[in-house]
Amino acid sequence: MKVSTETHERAVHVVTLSGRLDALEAGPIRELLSSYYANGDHDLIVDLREVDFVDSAGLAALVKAMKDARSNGGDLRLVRPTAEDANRVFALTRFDQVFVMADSSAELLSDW
Amino acid sequence: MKVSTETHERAVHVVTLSGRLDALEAGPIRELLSSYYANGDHDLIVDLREVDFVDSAGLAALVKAMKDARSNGGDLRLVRPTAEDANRVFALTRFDQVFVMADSSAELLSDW
Amino acid sequence: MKSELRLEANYLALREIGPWLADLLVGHDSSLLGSIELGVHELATNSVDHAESPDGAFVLLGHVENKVLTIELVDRGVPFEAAEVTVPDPDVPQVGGYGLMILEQLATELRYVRIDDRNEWRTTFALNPM
Amino acid sequence: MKSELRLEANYLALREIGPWLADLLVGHDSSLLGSIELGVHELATNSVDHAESPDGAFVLLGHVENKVLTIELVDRGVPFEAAEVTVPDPDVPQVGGYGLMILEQLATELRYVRIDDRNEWRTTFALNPM
Ligand SMILES: Nc1ncnc2c1ncn2[C@@H]1O[C@H](COP(=O)(O)OP(=O)(O)O)[C@@H](O)[C@H]1O
Ligand SMILES: Nc1ncnc2c1ncn2[C@@H]1O[C@H](COP(=O)(O)OP(=O)(O)O)[C@@H](O)[C@H]1O
Repeated sequence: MKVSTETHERAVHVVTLSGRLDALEAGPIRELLSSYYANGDHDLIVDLREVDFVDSAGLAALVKAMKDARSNGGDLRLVRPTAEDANRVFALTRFDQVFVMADSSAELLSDW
Repeated sequence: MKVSTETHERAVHVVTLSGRLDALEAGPIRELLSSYYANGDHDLIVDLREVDFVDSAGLAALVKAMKDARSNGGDLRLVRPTAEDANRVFALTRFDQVFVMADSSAELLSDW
Repeated sequence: MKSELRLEANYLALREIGPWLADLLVGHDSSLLGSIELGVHELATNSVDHAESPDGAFVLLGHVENKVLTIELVDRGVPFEAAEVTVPDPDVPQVGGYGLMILEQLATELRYVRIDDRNEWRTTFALNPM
Repeated sequence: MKSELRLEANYLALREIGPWLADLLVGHDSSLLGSIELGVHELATNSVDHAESPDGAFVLLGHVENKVLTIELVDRGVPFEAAEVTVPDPDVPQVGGYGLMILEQLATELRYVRIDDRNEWRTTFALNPM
């Protein structure tokens, strides 16, 4: 038996947000996330722990980026907001079932 | 909104075998695969394209390593052998349904 | 308690809604504030996004009575065509179109009327303590 | 056509099985060779792994007649206790214990007898062209 080995490095980028993820911020966030895709990296974690408000426009930015990641063989996963006000929009739209979500980025990284 | 970013590098190791994966080789292969786990790396691809014979002992080495990887939050995935004689043991034991298998390591890497 | 807030039709202005609602609801269960803010925010975002008001503005009227908060939004933009709205299918994730669905879940009532050149949205929220 | 192969009970020796079968089956459909080799290999691995033969060896006898290959394996090790073998559940992946399951799927017949101090395994494979 002949054996040869090689190693492939893969990057998972963690983007940590804090404050409001609303219509005003949705555009810039979408651009930031797209900049990783432009580099060919499609594995992202968005850490929402310190986000205190998410509306449907903020949600839409995350959903769009998640769909782009998945259609390129990657994924965008979320660290759940700690604030109930920021979680509400995920529950009401049932996107908490669509995104892979966890309580810490460490958990997401170890299960990736 | 405040934004901060960081990047985590993850390694996927590709081990390419050729020749016979039988009872004689099962032990050394098991040790080789375990050496990655000892380093904390639990994402492996074993490329079997050029393997021409696999028996139940060779299969057992792969199954054991796959279970160890999965129980550590990783996975061991296989590039299918091209030889029918090497695929047979996976089909007969239905392990072709248990392993994630593809025709190339590139495919496995892009879907990881 | 009554209050009026005139806002320019842009996303930055929408950030005044939260503090305005907090003022209006002083003395009421503050745990409701977050969900009410989200609902009113969605209503107002729609006016910014879709109404194309010629005066580039809209007005919010708030009114608390008998543990009910009534919010009216008035703009002079294009009419809303309910027939053209498709409710999102929960099993098919789409990128947008969740604003009204969210508001409908949070509010007790949601009504829209077109009067002359004005769009009037009226929505109510229960202020009962949990 | 008949042939006998005496092998030491170790994994390296098992590699002689493939070439020996190829010789025995000259003139027959060679596409069957791979699956027959796997079956006989599993039978022989079990003798190495479990029989503990005092002479550290076993014998394979091959015999082709009427498009049927009969293989006998004889060793002088411990008896095989069929009652103690649990057939793997296909829905519960386990690490080992697939040898007999594989052989049973590949062979037409598999019989085991204990005669005096000898274990005799007999298995047959159809050599019909596909
Ligand atoms: N205030 C409004 N004026 C005109 N059209 C509206 C208004 N609000 C909503 N609409 C229409 O209803 C659709 C659904 O609205 P909504 O559920 O909030 O999702 P989104 O705004 O993300 O498209 C909008 O795409 C738009 O066509
Ligand atoms: N030749 C043999 N002599 C004694 N025991 C045997 C023999 N072959 C099989 N066995 C018993 O049957 C069990 C199942 O055998 P097998 O299906 O080949 O799986 P494995 O060898 O991987 O355990 C073995 O674990 C062993 O206990």
